[in-house]
Amino acid sequence: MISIQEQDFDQGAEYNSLRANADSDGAIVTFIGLVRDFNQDSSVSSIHIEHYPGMAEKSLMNICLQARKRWKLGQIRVIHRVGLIQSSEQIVFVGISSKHREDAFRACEFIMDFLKTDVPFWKQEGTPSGMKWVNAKETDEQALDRWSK
Amino acid sequence: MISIQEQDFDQGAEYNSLRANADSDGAIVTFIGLVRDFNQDSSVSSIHIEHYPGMAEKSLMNICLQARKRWKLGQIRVIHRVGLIQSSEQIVFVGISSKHREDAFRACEFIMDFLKTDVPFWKQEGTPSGMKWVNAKETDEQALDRWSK
Amino acid sequence: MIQIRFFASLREHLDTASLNFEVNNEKTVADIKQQLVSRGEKWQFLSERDVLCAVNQTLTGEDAIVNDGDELAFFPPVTGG
Amino acid sequence: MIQIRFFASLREHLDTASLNFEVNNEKTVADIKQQLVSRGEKWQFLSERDVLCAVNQTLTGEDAIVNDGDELAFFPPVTGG
Repeated sequence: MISIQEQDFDQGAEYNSLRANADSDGAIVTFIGLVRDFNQDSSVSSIHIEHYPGMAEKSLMNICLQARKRWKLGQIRVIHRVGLIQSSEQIVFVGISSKHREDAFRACEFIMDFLKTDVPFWKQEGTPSGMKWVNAKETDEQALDRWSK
Repeated sequence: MISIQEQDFDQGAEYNSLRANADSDGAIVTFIGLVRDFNQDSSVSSIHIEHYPGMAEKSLMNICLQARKRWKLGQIRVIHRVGLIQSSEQIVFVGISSKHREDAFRACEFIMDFLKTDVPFWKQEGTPSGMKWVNAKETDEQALDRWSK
Repeated sequence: MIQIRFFASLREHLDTASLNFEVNNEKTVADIKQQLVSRGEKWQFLSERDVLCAVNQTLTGEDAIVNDGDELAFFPPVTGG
Repeated sequence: MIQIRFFASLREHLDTASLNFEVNNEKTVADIKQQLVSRGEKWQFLSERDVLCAVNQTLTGEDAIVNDGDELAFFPPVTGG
């Protein structure tokens, strides 16, 4: 259900695996995060992601369990890469199957929102002036507001 | 950008094509609708979808243009199948790339919500007692409320 | 002359996919629907059911004006996706 | 004895990934942080920056009690995804 890994993933294969186990689910939503060419006004050639082994898995599991409590979900699959990742490569995959599309959309976004604020990953960007730690964004904290209603 | 077709689609290939053109977009969201085994309390072995040629394409295009006005989007891809579709096969694909995940999630759900109420497709379900026209769901109309705020 | 098209369960019930219809000027969709309903029993279906209409492939209300050469369509609420 | 771990920019700045720390009972995270800060100049960083903490791999507030054998971690706001 959850993988933290250095190697890249195959989005199509992940989708096929979700679908093969989706049984009576009529909706599948996937989110993929990619390394952007430009971030915080400098040209980014690659990123490096560090994580807190053990805690990262544990907090991702916890977020998925919270999502299962809030919505009726079928399959949940989360992959987050760590280590060196080149520009325009894939970083993160979240895939959800559900009977109803609304539950799948909500859960997928919920997992991404909490992943962004609660799971111990830290990103450095490779810029022309060297590796730089990325600052946390206030907008990521603000995004959580929608889940407290 | 929009295809209405009898043949099945390859989700992974559609995703790869979106990604190849996503340039500086950091987020890709895909939605896939599948034929559910069970709907309206009867066992569904297959469905048949009829459409209004010309108008279906035109109204899908219009929905995508509305989405582009509301959010900053990169690529948009919509596929809807017509004709006979077997149980657990794919019906519809919506894929969106965007700089920010929130825009991609919103636009993908917006397109599905309006596709469900405004685009001239009609579904029949093959049940043990023959083909039956599917009734429109009130919940699909209600889903539109979230976009009028 | 306009073309009127019917889809899905409406087409099946009326046993008609399309017909040509003479319009004199300033007719609304509602006027035309009323004329169809007055054709006989099976056409009652048009006024009894929840029926959507489109003029030239755009959804409209029944107060829309239909002009010579237009394509008018009647169909049940849509159920795609 | 507890283990204290540091991650990302905090680990780099302190030049320390982990250290062992003697606790007598009823210490809070805040107490321990204060003791670290008093170690010298580079440790000021811990109190100047926005620093998150986790006890036994669960995010907590600084009022959390730390017991012998626990794993305590300090790190900057997370930036995954």
